[in-house]
Amino acid sequence: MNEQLIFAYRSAGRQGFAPRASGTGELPAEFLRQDEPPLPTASELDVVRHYTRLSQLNFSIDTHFYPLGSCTMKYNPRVCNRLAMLPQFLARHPLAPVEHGQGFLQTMHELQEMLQTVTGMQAVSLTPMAGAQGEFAGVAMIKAYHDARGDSERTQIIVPDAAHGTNPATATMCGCDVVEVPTRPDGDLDIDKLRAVVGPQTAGIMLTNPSTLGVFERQISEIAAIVHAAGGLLYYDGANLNAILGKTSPGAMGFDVVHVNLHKTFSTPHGGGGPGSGAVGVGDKLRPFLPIPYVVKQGGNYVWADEHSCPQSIGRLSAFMGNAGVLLRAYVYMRMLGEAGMQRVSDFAVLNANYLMARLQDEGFALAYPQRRASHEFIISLKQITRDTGVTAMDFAKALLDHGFHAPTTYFPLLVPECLLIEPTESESRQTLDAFVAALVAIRQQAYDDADAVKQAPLTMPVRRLDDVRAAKQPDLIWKQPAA
Amino acid sequence: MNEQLIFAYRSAGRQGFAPRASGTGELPAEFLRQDEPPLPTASELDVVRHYTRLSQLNFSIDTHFYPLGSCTMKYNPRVCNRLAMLPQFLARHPLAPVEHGQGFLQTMHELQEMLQTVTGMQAVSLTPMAGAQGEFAGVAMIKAYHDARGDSERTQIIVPDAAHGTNPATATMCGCDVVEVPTRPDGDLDIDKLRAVVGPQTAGIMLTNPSTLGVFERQISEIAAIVHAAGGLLYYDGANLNAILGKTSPGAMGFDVVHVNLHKTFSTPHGGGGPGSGAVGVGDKLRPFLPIPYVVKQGGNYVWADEHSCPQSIGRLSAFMGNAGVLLRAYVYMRMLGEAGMQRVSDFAVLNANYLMARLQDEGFALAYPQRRASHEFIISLKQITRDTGVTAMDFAKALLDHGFHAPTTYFPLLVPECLLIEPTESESRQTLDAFVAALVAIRQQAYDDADAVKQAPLTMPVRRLDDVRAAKQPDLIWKQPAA
Amino acid sequence: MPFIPHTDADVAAMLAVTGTSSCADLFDEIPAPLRMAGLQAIGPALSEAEISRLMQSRARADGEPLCFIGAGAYDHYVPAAVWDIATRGEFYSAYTPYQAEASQGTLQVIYEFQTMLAGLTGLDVSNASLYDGATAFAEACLMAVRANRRSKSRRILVARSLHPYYREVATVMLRGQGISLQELPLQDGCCDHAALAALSGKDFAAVAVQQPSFLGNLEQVDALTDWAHANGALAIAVVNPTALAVLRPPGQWGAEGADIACGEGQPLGVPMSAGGPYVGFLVCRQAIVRQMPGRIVGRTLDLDGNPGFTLTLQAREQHIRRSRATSNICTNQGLVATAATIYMALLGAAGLREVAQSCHANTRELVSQLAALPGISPPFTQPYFHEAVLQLDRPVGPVLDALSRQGVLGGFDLSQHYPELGNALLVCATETRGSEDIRAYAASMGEVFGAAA
Amino acid sequence: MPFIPHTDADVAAMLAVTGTSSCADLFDEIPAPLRMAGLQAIGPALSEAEISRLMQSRARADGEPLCFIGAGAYDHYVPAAVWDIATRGEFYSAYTPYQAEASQGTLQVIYEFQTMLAGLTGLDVSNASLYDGATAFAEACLMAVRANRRSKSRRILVARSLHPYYREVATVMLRGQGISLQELPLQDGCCDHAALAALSGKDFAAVAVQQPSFLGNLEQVDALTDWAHANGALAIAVVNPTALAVLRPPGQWGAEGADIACGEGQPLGVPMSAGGPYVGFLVCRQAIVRQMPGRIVGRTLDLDGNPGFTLTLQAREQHIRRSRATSNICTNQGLVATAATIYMALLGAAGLREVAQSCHANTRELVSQLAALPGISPPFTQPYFHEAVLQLDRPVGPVLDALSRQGVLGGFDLSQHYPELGNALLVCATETRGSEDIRAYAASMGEVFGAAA
Ligand SMILES: Cc1ncc(COP(=O)(O)O)c(C=O)c1O
Ligand SMILES: Cc1ncc(COP(=O)(O)O)c(C=O)c1O
Repeated sequence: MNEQLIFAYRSAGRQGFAPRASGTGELPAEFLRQDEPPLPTASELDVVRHYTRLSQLNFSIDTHFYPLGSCTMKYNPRVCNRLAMLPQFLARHPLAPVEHGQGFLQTMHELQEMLQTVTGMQAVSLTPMAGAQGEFAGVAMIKAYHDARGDSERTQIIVPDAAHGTNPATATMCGCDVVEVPTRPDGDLDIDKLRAVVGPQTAGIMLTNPSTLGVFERQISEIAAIVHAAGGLLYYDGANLNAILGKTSPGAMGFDVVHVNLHKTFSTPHGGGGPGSGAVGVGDKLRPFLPIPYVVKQGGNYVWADEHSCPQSIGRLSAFMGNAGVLLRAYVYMRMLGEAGMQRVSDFAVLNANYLMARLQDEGFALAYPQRRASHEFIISLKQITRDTGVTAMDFAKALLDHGFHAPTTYFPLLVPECLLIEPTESESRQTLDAFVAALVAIRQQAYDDADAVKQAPLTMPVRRLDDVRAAKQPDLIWKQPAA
Repeated sequence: MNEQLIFAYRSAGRQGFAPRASGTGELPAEFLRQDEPPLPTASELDVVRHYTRLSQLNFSIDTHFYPLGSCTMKYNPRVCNRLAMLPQFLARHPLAPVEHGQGFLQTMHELQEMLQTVTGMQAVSLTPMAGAQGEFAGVAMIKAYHDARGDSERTQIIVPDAAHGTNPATATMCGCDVVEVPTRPDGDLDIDKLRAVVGPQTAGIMLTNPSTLGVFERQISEIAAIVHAAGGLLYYDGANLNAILGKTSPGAMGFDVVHVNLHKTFSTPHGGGGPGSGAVGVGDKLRPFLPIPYVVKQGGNYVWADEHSCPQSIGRLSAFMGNAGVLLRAYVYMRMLGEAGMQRVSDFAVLNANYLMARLQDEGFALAYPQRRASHEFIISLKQITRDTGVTAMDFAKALLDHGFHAPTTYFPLLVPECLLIEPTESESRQTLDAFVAALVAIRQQAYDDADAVKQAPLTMPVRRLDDVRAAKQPDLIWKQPAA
Repeated sequence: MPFIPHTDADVAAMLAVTGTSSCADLFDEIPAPLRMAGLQAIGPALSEAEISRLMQSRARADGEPLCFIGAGAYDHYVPAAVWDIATRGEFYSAYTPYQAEASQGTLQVIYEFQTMLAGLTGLDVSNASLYDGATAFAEACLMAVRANRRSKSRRILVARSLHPYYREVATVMLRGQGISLQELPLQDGCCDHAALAALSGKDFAAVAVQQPSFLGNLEQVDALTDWAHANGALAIAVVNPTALAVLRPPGQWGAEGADIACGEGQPLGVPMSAGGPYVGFLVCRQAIVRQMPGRIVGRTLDLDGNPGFTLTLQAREQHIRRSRATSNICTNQGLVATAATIYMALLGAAGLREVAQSCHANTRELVSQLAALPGISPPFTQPYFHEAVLQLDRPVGPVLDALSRQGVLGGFDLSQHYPELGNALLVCATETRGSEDIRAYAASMGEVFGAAA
Repeated sequence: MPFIPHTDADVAAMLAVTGTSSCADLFDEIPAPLRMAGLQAIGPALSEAEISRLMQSRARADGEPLCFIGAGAYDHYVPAAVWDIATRGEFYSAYTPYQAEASQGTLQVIYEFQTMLAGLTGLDVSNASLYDGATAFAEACLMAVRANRRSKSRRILVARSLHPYYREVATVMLRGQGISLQELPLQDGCCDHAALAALSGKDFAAVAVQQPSFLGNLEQVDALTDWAHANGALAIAVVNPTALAVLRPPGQWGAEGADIACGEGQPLGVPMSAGGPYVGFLVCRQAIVRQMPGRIVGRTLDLDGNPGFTLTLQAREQHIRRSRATSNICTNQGLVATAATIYMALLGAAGLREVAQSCHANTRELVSQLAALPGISPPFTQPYFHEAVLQLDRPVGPVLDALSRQGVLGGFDLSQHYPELGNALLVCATETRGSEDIRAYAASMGEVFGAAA
């Protein structure tokens, strides 16, 4: 089941693909490379076979249930890929004149508008290339807003203790200090602690709602009032938007700026780790600061808003306009859902999560927030099982692989011990959820019967458990040609 | 590793793909179906996941070395698929007027001409949809030719005993009687026996050259003379054309008609059993009888030759014009090879076969024709090993699967006991051939050490050896819904 | 060099092993007089970029006219997932599943294909595919002759309303074995039942009818099937799989059902693609399965007792039975059958019904808009499915030419194959030809008629 | 309903398990005042066929003009195999390989990607990708500030000949941390070495230069690198991977080599696609790997001692280190890195060299044909790679507009970003713009100049 490295196919003089030189270079020797870069020398068949075989070593949505919490691993419709790869879209140069791109630009403009509707915001820029870059744009806009008002002492960004790592990391990148606020046992924010930390130094707060704990923050309006009263702004991390489409919106909750992970809610592929897209939406206050470029309609034409038309913009976040191909995929998906389909996404994402949560509770698994509705995801804690048997959340994760399921997110959020954050998404059937419950039950049984067996898992993967300590202590990050 | 049947996803009311009815039918009830056809009711994700997983259960060129003799399992360039699936080609209605198809028709015309060049024939029709249909076309033309001359007693088709099964089966379909001629121990035809069977009843002879024994029939000119002198015609089964591109041609050998398996020599995909293409070429004698339609140039335009322009044609062999998409793939491949590339195909197909043959002989395997050059394929016989250990050619085939290699063709041709017909093709590297030799050596070693272990193979496939007798005795050919 | 991995060092080492000094030596058994000078006429190689550009320009030249031709090939929408999956390397580049253990993917797909076709047609067993609808029909006729032990006849009674090219192909394929087709004439666009009655008592191996017929009309298939059985003939049904989502299946025709159903699987997710590759299907009653042509997949058990799939009943086939095989077919249309299976799985019965209903509704709409033009009228009153005949007041050919110049492919000119119908045009609107397209066609037709008036 | 498998029966059973009577109940924790009325503005759903038709018509409207713009995105030929494989479901629909054992495919691809990038740049270690070339440059600057322990400066000296948008993006991304870019001016289309000499002794965290520069010219990278090291700064190289097939790699610049190389991977098999998704790369010396942003894959051993791949050095990353992470990046450009890896594997060093040489030759040809027209001349004598500046005798904007109306995208107008260059046009001809295309451009340009003369 393993596949050698592509470099093992090395054979001097072999070439997979011959573009045919239309001429030879005439560059001065001083600029020229003397050594041959150590790229593979494999035939086209070797390359196709190698990467086809490698692909088969992956779990993916197209092959396995993949309930990775916070990541919204829903079905990626094949037609989205097909249409994003229409030859004219692929051939479009990013700096081509707008006259040759009205079809593309209209599509982007409509996508901006659809995202406005969904988020309850007033304007959208599609340029951020992932959620974290959307966060960067958001915090940078918040800072720009305060700066523009001469309010430049506002350097603190508040985040809940359960926040995703990108939130605090983003605040730092923007030059802000991070202030953590704890969560109460019922999963909502400790609002007294929040009151205690806001002040004239508060730039803003970053929240996900539903939160990374899988519950809806019920005091959101109060939180908004507190932060706004202190002069801060509210940033919405849209990673969990799949839970509330058409039910409520960041705008309704009082947020000033939001990013949307199109690769989550709007089903663009995760691609083994991207590309994604983190489009940002803002209310009127932050509109002047939106990152450029974005599309505006001028007369009958679609044109770019740029540094000239947006002098207060925080500026550019990518060389061109972000992950256009990802945006096309999201557009296709959203148009295929339509209004009703979009609402149903959240209905069924939430139904699946609550059903799965109820099934697991019935089977005796411990929920992190048993009194709460699940949003589109929920947390179970295996603490008791770990205490009884020594079998950890990590062991469960590995054992699930042998049962043919990708593992849920493990050990995040950090505040729930031995946790699994489980997000089934709306595109999975009840039958699949039931099979997943059966697998968890079987693993638990095995934990009590033969804990060591669970700790050996996985046994059916291309490799057994990997030595992460060795990986970090003796880093082997590139293949080196063995000395001849 | 197994995957349930798609019917297991059944869930009343579920639908993978909603085309949206633009209206409801208004057909009289007497014509209407009352029951619901028992098709699957799976979601789009279920379907994608199911067939993606099923695909992974296959060996294929893209994943494994596949040295299936007589089948020419070479690399299928991805670009051939890409270009054959250009939207305009896919959208072309077969009965669309030629004015809307000059690009397509020109391509077909050039393909006809390239095949003429390669085969040394005078005219080509692309309509046969596989080799066997090409054979049918050929024998039908031979009969039509004799009939047109009033020579209607010629009802016998001669085939060598090593012939592929489609040859005698085709002769029967055409209403001919089959006369078998034996092969000599050196692999060439027994020419005295041939002399003995030809006569006024001889319609023709069907030959492959190189033959299915993997050797070049050296007496081919003499055979042609004998058959022609007796008033018969020569049919060339082009399955093995990969061995002689640009070296010699059926025309040069004296054949009157030939089919070419484009899915072998010209690298169109085998698709798990087709589609293929069995284009036929003829010399001047048979030109009037070519199956229609084919493309001719008229003035500056490309048009169809049909029943009006070809009154003596044997007629149509498909509703339209055969496997057009396959033909496009072959065209792209041939243009990418060009003259030099095409010659190199045979150079390297033959080099690979002779190298592999020599390596196996050096390792002590018994060649069927040790005194002969291999063509693009060759035969080893495991008779001695079977006698010593009980391990058969079938056992070797199954054990090879566990070594990550598809098996060669087994038990064909029937006259060599316990044989493997091995065809590596030119697109495989020396490294792959060496690994294949190592696997055969290892299996032989295991046969002598622990024969039973070999008989248990395969152990790493999705299923173990299947009960073919049960399959035939208690045929289970469709899934039936279990009684509720 | 394209698609050949050998380096100079490999070649040298390999030649040494073979004991030769050049590749040319390996061809030394080819007698010198047979040697070819080369393949000059093939011309120089094109790079992938060059051939891409060439093919793109040819495709662009052909364009994508608005098509209302049916006549055996139908422009249905093909979901993106169908060919994305069918062209995965593991399906695309495998071959006939001779090594069952390493081919369970292909084998299970075909077993599912067989099951779906049996379900759609209401019959018992299906094979793994034949080349296309026309050859499937020819094979059905051959099969019927073999299977009908009660009949001594080598004649098949065939409806004139059955696809003319299917009849032509069958004629070619049956000729050698002395089997012939006798035509059952037309009356009002359907089979002539009076003519049929007159044939009672005659010996035919089989009676073949197409539903919906080539002319789009629905035939009285019960009466035809019962007539066949009453007269000792087998009943062969040529059917459109889309239509089977709504029409009574062959297994339910007449008192006993048809014996063999066959047809063209192209409507099931296969692009029109200039005529192929398509996929023929053949389904029959259990009793005559051993007369089936082509491959068949069966489910069986492995050594551990687990289910698995394998090619079965191979004793019918050419590689075993040779000159006594049920057919010469070897390579069939596996990949296309795979695509059709995925298509059927995606749509299910409900989706296929929606497609069928939309086709029917659109064609009715088309007929009504065209027939609203003076000089155009529908000659028949029969119900039709998704194709219909229109009678024009002038020759069809020039009308189609004029439409074609406007980018509309207006239908199939019936005058060559059905001169008795006069200036008759066969039109078709699938679910992909919506109101806008239909209006565009009607507008063009209006112009053509206006202009010529 | 699209993409939701639930039947009515499923829903009823599932609601029962959750103890609710409708999906609406499951949202009862959302306070009533926050509830939305719906999403009317989204409009009704389109079927797959409808959206296909819509997108096809939009794409067709945009057309495929003949493009001679480079400026950071290059129209190279992408072999069909690249995206056929990259879009296989197993790559396309997987996520970050958190579960290493179930993600060996993605992990090994990235390890190969890292190896190839290290090889191309002549440096030690690469990360798994960043968003694009511009953000890779910004991250390189941030990394340099962290890594350069010898410098107290928060300034980076950046060549004015470095891509203006890269500089803009870096300015945005560095601003919050108080890091700024100082421009090293242009002289004769390259870095001004006199100006550089004048800065000797000043403290910079790093010096950044692009090779070939945004203007297409080849810079004196040895001198620049050595200057950086002599002045206690790190050397950051922004490079084009195609060019690295022929140009001396950053690891060999000057006496010690550059410390960090970064750039845009788009030329490696990634379509221009209106600007993305592309793939940024970042490569550095071993010594500073722990300052790298982004994911890194390492090879290690499994429980049985067999090699396997896993994400490593994660203590640098946001999910572990949170506010003290080296970057906030999480989702990167994995699929594009996969495509780039397949592209590099297919072409190898020899193929990439052929591409590079063809680009260079074609651009020379283009320059010579355009410069043959009166009113057009090349202002610089520097060697260039596959882009070059042309000086026009009139404003560039209207010329480009006129060309665009003829379907030719004539290049990038430099006047906004480099007013000091006057009427300057940046042109590029990759290997896909052959003689025929170049002649077509020259002919159009001739007309425009003739017409305007
Ligand atoms: C809650 C949350 N916030 C932010 C992010 C960051 O998004 P991205 O990975 O697209 O940068 C993620 C995704 O991983 C997330 O789950
Ligand atoms: C020698 C030979 N002849 C004829 C055929 C029949 O060709 P096809 O399978 O394309 O009908 C084959 C292929 O299987 C063959 O190997």
